[in-house]
Amino acid sequence: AHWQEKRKVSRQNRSAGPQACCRLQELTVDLHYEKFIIVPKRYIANNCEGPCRFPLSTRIPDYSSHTVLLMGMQERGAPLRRSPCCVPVKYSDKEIIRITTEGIQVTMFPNMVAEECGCR
Amino acid sequence: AHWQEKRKVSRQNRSAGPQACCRLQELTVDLHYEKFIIVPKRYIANNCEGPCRFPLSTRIPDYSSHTVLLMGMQERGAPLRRSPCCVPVKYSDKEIIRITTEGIQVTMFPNMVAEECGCR
Amino acid sequence: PSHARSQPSPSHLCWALGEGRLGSQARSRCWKKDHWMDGATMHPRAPRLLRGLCLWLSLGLPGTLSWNRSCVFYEHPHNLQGSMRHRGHVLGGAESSTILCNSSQCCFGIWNQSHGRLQAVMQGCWGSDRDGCDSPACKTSPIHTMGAILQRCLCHSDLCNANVSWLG
Amino acid sequence: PSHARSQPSPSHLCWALGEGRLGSQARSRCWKKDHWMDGATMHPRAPRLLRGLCLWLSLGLPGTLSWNRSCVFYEHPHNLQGSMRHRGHVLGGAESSTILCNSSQCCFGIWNQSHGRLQAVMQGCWGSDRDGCDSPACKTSPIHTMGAILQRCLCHSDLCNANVSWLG
Repeated sequence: AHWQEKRKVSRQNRSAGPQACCRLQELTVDLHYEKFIIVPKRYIANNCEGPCRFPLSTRIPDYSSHTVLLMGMQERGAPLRRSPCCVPVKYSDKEIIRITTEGIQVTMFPNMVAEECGCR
Repeated sequence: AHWQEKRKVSRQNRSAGPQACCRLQELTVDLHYEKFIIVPKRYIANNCEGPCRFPLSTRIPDYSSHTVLLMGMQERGAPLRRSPCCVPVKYSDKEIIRITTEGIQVTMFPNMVAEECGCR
Repeated sequence: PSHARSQPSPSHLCWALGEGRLGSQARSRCWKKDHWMDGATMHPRAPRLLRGLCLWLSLGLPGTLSWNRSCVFYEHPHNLQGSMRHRGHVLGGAESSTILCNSSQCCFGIWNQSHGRLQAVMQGCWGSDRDGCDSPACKTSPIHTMGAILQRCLCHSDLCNANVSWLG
Repeated sequence: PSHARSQPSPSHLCWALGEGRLGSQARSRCWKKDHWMDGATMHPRAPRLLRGLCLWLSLGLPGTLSWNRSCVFYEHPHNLQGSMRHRGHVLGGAESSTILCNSSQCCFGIWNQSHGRLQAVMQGCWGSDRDGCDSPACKTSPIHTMGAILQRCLCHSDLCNANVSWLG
């Protein structure tokens, strides 16, 4: 296939077992299909993966009171239509060289790389 | 059961069908089980519900480049260990009267009510 | 004007004036207060006065009007951190007084229950109408915590938090 | 000191000095540069000089050192918005020059391919080593977009982006 995908447990999390809790995982995104991006062809965008459930791990400092209350409802058997989910709560930017109708453009794209995860 | 749970489609979204896209839904959280909260006994905390998939609805203005790229990977058949998820991206605070070892305390609790949703 | 001669009831007047001049939001505001104005003796030049009052109300002047929800205000001087005083305008400086709510129509009360007696801990305006403020009367529910029994209620009629009307 | 008399190879020296004085981060930084220093003829008082160099390096002085990755720097004067100049220190003021990278060891190049010929559009330092900068040589891959064929590469040896070494 044209797309390639590489996953590695990032260095700081390698000690823990897989899927122990919500955390940042290395994920390379292929930009071949983004026809207006010239450089890079791929980059490490990361993803947040793992379960959100009690007891909340100290590895996930970023959860809100709202999340804790939703999880409490679940614990007591109240069905939630949308369970707390492990998502990026902090992103970083990425410099991209792309082509536009005006020519070639160097642009800092916001929110390209997941940097921190949390249960929301 | 001791817990009660009420769900209503919030007023601004009542026109759309259920689960059409990621959006804010009214959800009442029972605080009976939070033994240190005196008032209120329940409050409207809301939740974000609905699918995150292409085409991204204009109803969800809050999605990041990262989310769009993850969704692009899924479209092309690349398996994601964690798919984009509909989560609160903005919260509001809530005033709570609670009891502590020092007595009764009026506290503004942060991130108690989901106010806006997004795909992350 | 015609409605001044026909002497309509103040509630209709306020409603008509509100509808013509200030739109639906103002109208509903006037409408809610009807029961209060019905009890007042009306002077012949009441319509003009009322128009002014409706306008004044509709402009949302700060909570110094008796149309706001009135609640009993009390905060036990000991063992209390923070205050709910900012949720309204406290009338008088006595320890127990009246507060005119500025952000809701909801009163709350918290009492300490010991040896069958209730002692007020906090009374005032609750900040939201949407936290289970369904009853006009103060029907309490108990909470057993930190070695004490506390009774608390939310209610939505004037001074409904003065006393417990139904002990839960 | 003992290591000055035994004349160890500069790489070991740098390593030992780094370990003793500047901790693991400094050590790995010195370690990376060994191949560069091995080629130099060492003077008897080299250890002291080296210690100074290691320190200087380890303090992370701005990109004015030849240990930094050198890339060809060129930006086509037309049809270009923004610049990659901030990713390093450009030597000389000519249109095509050398840039010493300040945040990576990676060069990039973009060429416009028309009628079998390549014309440089942009060359310089890429900001990250982790965006597929795997090859020491500039092996391009084409992108067909906006009616043009562009060839682009990332590579990680000095001046590797001067020319295309393998046309994709």
